[in-house]
Amino acid sequence: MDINLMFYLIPSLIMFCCGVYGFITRKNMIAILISLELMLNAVDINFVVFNRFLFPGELEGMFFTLFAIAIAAAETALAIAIIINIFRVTKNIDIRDLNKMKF
Amino acid sequence: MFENILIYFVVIPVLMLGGLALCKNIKQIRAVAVVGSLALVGLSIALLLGYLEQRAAGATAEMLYVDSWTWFAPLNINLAVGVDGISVAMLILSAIILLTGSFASWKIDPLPKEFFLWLILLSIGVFGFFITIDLFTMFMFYEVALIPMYLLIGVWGSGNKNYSAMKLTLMLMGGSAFLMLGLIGIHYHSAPEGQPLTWNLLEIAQNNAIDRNWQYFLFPMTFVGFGVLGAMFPFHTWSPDGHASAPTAVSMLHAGVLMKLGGYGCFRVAIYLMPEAANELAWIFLILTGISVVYGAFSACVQTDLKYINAYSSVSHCGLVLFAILMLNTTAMTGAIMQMLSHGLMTALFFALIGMIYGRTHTRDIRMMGGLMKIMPFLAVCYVIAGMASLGLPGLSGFVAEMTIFVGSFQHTDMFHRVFTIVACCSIVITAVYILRVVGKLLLGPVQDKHHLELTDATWWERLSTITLIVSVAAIGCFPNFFAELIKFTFSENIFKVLGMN
Amino acid sequence: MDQITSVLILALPLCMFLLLGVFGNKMSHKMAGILGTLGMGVTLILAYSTAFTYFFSGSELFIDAAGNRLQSVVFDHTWLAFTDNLVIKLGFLLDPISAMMLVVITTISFMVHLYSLGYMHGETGFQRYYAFLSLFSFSMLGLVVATNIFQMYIFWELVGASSYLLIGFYYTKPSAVSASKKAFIVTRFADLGFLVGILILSFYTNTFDFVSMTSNPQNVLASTGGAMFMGGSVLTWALVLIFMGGMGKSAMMPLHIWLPDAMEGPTPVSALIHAATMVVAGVFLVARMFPVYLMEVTALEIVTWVGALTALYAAIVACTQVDIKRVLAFSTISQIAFMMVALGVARDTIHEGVGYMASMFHLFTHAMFKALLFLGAGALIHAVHSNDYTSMGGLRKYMPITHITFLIGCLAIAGIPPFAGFFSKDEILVAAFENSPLWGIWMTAVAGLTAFYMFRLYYRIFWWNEPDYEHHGHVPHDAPWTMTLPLIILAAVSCVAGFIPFGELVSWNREAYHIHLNIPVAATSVIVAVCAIALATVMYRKENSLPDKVANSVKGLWTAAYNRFYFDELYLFITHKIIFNLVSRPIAWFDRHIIDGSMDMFATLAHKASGAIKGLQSGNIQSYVLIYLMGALLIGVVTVVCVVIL
Amino acid sequence: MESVGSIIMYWVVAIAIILFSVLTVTTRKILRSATYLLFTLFATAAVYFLMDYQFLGAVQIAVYAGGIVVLVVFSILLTSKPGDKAEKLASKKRALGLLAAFAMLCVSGYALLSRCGFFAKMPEMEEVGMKRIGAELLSSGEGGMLLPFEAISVLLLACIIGGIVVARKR
Amino acid sequence: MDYSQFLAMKQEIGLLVVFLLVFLYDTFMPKKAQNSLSAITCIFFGLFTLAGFCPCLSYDANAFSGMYETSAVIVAIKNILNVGVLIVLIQSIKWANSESQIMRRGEFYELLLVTLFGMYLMISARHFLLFVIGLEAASLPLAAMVAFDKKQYESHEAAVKYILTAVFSSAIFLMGLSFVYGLAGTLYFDQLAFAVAIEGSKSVMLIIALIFVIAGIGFKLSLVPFHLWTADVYQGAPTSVTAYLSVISKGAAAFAFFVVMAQVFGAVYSQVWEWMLYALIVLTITIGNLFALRQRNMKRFLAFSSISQAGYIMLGVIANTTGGLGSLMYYILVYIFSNLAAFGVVAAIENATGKVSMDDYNGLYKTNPRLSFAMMLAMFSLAGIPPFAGFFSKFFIFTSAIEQGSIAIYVLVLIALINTIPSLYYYLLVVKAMFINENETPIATFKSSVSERLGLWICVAGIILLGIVSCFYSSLLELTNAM
Repeated sequence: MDINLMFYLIPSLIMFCCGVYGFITRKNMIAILISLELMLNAVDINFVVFNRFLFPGELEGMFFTLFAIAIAAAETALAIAIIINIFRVTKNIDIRDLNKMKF
Repeated sequence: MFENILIYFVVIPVLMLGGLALCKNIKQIRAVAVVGSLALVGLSIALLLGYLEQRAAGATAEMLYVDSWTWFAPLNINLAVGVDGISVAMLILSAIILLTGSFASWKIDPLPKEFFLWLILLSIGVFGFFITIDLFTMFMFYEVALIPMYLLIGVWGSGNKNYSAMKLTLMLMGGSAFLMLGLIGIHYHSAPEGQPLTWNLLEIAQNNAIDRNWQYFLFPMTFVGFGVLGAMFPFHTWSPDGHASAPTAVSMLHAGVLMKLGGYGCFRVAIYLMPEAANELAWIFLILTGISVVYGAFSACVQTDLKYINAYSSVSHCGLVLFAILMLNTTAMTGAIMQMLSHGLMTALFFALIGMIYGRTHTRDIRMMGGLMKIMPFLAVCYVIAGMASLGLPGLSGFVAEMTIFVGSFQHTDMFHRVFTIVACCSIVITAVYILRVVGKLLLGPVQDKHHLELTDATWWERLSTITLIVSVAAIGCFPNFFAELIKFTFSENIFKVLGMN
Repeated sequence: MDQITSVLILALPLCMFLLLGVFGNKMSHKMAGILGTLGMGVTLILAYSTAFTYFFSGSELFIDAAGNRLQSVVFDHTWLAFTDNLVIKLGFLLDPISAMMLVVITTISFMVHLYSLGYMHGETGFQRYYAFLSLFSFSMLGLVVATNIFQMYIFWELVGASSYLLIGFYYTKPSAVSASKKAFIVTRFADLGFLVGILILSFYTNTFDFVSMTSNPQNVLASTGGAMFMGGSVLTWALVLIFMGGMGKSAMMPLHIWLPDAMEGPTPVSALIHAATMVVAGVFLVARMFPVYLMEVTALEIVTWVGALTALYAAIVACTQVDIKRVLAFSTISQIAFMMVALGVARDTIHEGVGYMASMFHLFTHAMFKALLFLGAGALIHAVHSNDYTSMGGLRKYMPITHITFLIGCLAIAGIPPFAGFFSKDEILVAAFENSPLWGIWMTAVAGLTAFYMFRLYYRIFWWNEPDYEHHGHVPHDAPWTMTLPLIILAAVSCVAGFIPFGELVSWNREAYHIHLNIPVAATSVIVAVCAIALATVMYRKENSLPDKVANSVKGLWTAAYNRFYFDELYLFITHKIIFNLVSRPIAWFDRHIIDGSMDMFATLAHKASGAIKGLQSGNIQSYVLIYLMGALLIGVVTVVCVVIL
Repeated sequence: MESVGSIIMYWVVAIAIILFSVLTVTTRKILRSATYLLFTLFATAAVYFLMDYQFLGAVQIAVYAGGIVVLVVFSILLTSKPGDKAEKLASKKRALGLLAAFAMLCVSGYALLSRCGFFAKMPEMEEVGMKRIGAELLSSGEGGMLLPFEAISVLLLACIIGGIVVARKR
Repeated sequence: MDYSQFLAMKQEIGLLVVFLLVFLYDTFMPKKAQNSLSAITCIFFGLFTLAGFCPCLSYDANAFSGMYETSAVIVAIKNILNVGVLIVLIQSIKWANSESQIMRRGEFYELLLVTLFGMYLMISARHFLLFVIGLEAASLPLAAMVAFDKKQYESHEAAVKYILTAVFSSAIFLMGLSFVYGLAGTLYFDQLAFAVAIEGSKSVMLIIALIFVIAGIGFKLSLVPFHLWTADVYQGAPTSVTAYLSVISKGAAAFAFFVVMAQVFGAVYSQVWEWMLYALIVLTITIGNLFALRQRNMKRFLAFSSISQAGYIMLGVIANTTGGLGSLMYYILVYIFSNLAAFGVVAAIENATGKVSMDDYNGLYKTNPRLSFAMMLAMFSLAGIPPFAGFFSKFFIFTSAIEQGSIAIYVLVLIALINTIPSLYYYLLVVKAMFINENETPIATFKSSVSERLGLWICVAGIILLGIVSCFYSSLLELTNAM
């Protein structure tokens, strides 16, 4: 059996969907953040395998992933800062309690 | 730019706005309003004389005083102006009503300054609309005229004013939504392939390039768009509520002038530019307007609020305007324009009188009043005269307008049109019913409310306002041919084009 | 006949109206009255000279070599041009009937002006009264000299309006207000027919002009090209519709209901407008268009039927009324119906169109004696302060002049020779018999009824039983000279008018011809009238119970007639129940709730929708991203399905 | 035909990715979730190694696994008491989550599968050396990443400032 | 390495210079001099904005082998944004100098400038990596800015909502990008356009990738259904930040959106994304309006109004012509002035009294006529009432949308036009509150600060002049037509 491109894309897609699922179902904000990491990570895999399988002569996809990792790190840092901040105010990081503003 | 007399119809109100902004007290405000509107009346009369002079000198162009100044060059939007007999008539009407409206709001309270600011802004829209021949500027002025209504009714109105003001504004804006689409559509079909597109009415008419199928789409859009302001059934319901809640001068200006924008626009844009579709689709709107005419009159019969009665009567009369326009012949259209003039003046008179009566009795319910003839004879007599004009007494303006419409409409060779004309004719009886009902209940008979006995008759500014209007109504009624000829000359060319296609 | 005179005939009353209307309040009563009367007097003189000139000058303008009178358009100015041909002109058409009408109108009007000086003395609104009288005179004069049908329509409306104003003169009285309203609306309804008739006629003939229509009626017929509408030729439709206008103004059944109520106005007004002049406008209209009517016999037959039925109906009703003005009003209706019948039965082929002449003749004489009767009634009311004859009786002793003049009026209307009514009515009966015996007998019977109810009225007022006037505070007496003088003049005219050689002056084709009495017809009618008078004498000369017995013996008919055959109730039913409650109110309701409701519904819907989707904005970002993702996927899938798969 | 070793390697990695991803979002203990995330990230790094992008794999381990997860773990420790456990999910919420994930899976999966080009085998590739990476990263020519490199530095600076501002007490 | 290429990016570099100056001033100047930080920033930025109008910038250039592009149009777009930012800066002075913010204002300005830098990159980027970096730079610092109001719980909540949804949307966006990369093997716009044209509209992959890309940018534009974060974040964020979010961030995203759509996916316009946008526009305008109908909180209200405005903005994108871009630019320019006027009033009132409910505005005209007047102008302009600029921008964007000429577009414009009715309704509600409604305890008369007044005056001048003075629109259209 050959390992073709799809063999990598599908797991990455599943990873992405897990992220989606996690985002929608988890109630802990940090868990949501973790789900987001999964999603971003899945995208990274996509870029890399596309690059490797389809366009092996170039490095664009790989670089994209490289930058994406950096961005993800920045995002996470900022998000965690904000989450910690809200934890300071409410002593709680349950996403369901973030509904003071609605309708 | 400033050598064209027409531009002053916008410049003077703008100056008035500036003057008002500087005013300190009510006296100054009144002075600005009266001087400005007098200047406008003078200007319109000067325009009329100049226009007649040019015509007498053999000017045969469709429009005179034509001028065009570039505004948005990339879209070929110009500030194009020009007048024909119809616009001249409308300008005179607007100026007179603005003047009388200023008198009628002599004691407006609170915030007189703001009131006049908005009123003048409204009049900028009105005057601008009548002088331009560029679709874009026309539409712009049209909307300028609409929006001050909201605040004028909302702040200075009475009764259920919030609801009415909102309803009026939203419905009229709804109409202008269709209108805007129609106008843009016309623009994109204004010239044959390869030639530059234009917004200029005259050029579009000359190009006559709007494809027939597009006309079927754009004609209803524009007609309905303007028709809403012309109180066409079933889009008329803003009118009773709006008028009922509006302060006197606003009712006057709105019913007297603003509703005419609708009829004027229907003619100037919808029919003038898309005669083929007008010819084919007229029957649909004839039915609607025919309904308006009778339906408005019947509705007016059972109302108890004076303003509602008059508003429904306006629905009926304005319906007649659109009805006649759709007949697509010179006589009926002349009648339509005369009806616009006539209705504008007499309905302004009505609203002025209603306002004055309301200002004294603090009620508009005819069941609460009676025998006012004894208490305020001047106002009552004026009311009777207005009523007589409204029900078409010869010698006053209503008669000549209606007769011109009926005779013109009946000249249509199609049986359907003639039968509908007869239906519309029926309105004269119903009109008599509701007018006499009001006169009987309100003015005649014994005095209903003892407190009313202490009320006073009209003050000098009220007299001035009403007498001006009555004289104008009588002038049209007694010398109709002058106005008819003024208007007719314009039509003969255009209509020829329309009928030539049949 | 110069233009200035003719213009003045119209302009003088108009100026009086404007003068009195605008500055009346600044004048004293006396001043206003005298001014108005003077104005009318001058008009009277001008009109008389005009008529005299027309009939007797022999000028070639007015009479051709063959002795036929001509229609002369004195002036004709464009007032409003609809199209090149359809032009409303304001003009002055002089021909036999308009000249005659000028005389009638100015005479009666002047009498009434004069009479009112006394009758209206001290009333509030005296100036207004004279202003309205002048307006009416102006309009009526304008109507009769109209050169085209639209001019006639214009003045037709104006007389309607002035009638409205005068009926409602006592505007604080609710009954007067409603009467005036009724009069206006009913006639307005009729005018709708008139207007539509004009529209139809002008659509085919492409002219409004009377002269061109009546001088060549065949052209009118030809221009319709035999077009039909709902089973009738369009010309019939047009003529019947125009006649409908006449029915309204002339109070023909079923549009007569306004006239009895119109008696709410001051009595001189009733004499002027609702007896002598305005109400005959319908007759005048048909007469004016008569050559055209001759083209469509159907239309004339309708005229006849309407006239005959109205004549009978009004005569029967008149027998039962107690209000003297109402009796006179019904008698007026009946007499106008006579004129209508006369026109209806007239044919160019029969007896030189005698009916036309008879109609005009009766119009003339009727105007005189009916005005006389009304003014007499006014004097009575003035004296007794009541309209009911039950509060009168035995007045012959107190008011001799009124008595004599009233008696003359009664004799004239009853058709007793040598009074005016005899001659004109005789001609009508002749014309009716010429057309068909049915109409002859019918109209003779009505003539008998006329004599009966008039003398019933006469006896009840001047004989019968005398109530206790002393007890009521004052004794009735004759009126001042301003009021009696017109009575005397009119009585004199009523005596002699019958001897005017009317046929010489007026005929349908303006050819002069001699009237000769048709002895059998005349004899019959006189016998019938005398019998009727005798019956009335028996029943009403002295107070007795006979009338009640008679009334009880035909109770149903009596009650019905007393209630005017319930026409008013019918109208009330139609206007209030049907028009107001079944049409107007539903329409108003529909407008408020359906049309307006649907506009409001949009707003409500928008708010409802806004409330319905507010759950989307739940504040929970997990549902936000769910919607985000599902929305994106949905759009993507739909696009895929549409673009790729379809 | 590839070497059996790489096939086995692939399956191990693939199953790890899927398994740990699922576990990450289903486990009820937040700290475990972070741990599973770490494993997922390691598996991802393994994918990069399989793709012969050693540098990227290293970055993945260093930054992602080493940096981010540590950050996450710290914040977990900061915000939750030990033994904290997520309560059981409401079935409705889970259904919605599953629905969304499944829809995403179906749509994207269909999109991917609809491309036959994506069934390509792994071609040969010369090794991507550090030198080439460095050169291309800082080149301004075609495929060069100099500008993004500079730009992201601004981004990172901003995020630092933002983080500080947010985290600062007052 | 060719650093000379950076010289093509004069505006970006200028912006970074301003950023650095502010940064250094904030960090190293003594406490005393700090008082003038706001003014200094405004002055620096004002100078920078002025410099942006220097004609020497209006050249077409391509740097980093097509990764970065600048042209007269792009410069104009950036200038439009600059003007907006300048107004925001001026309006925010009062807030930034308030007691609770004074120690953070330096960071506020720095973050703001960086986000602007990100937007520059989004607009100028011709490579998706750069684009993504720009996108993130434009949204991540914003999250920190949203959280600026430390005393307000809502601020934190808004920040969390913003950052989580932002990251989610960028994940979706990146997913889409990865698909695009898989299809084309490149991230350069020009090469992508080529690849997309070859790929054609029948590709499922492309369509799905496209919707993910649209969703990612649509998030920034708050198109429905990607808008749900908007109201909450707008409400929670400090008013100046909300103003920035609703105007600048949205405007920049709109330009970027136009560029991406037209340049990358232009080949599948009529088959694919015209219809996607069609649906999005209808949804955005309608749902935005429906939500706005019932809002009583001014900031939430403006949020929904800005959502429906985004729908109108998209009409310029769907036109997909140079005229469309011109109208879009003009629309955003006008929108900046109108919306900032509204936010300026809201902020002034909030700073003075802390009130943000529409009910608190009742009777405002009696006590603060000028503020009410400015607010009224803003509302009229947003509603598209002549003679204010909003009317013109709406008219022109409709006109350019219709230029394409299909009946479907007419219907779309009709729907948009009909939607102006409810929008007029809610804008009038505000006017009604201020002018008509009675209130026993209206907001007391207060004197707004010089900066607030200056900001409002600029906005009012813009509202009145931008429309009537035709040269703005004409010159923009000339610029884009020359493209």
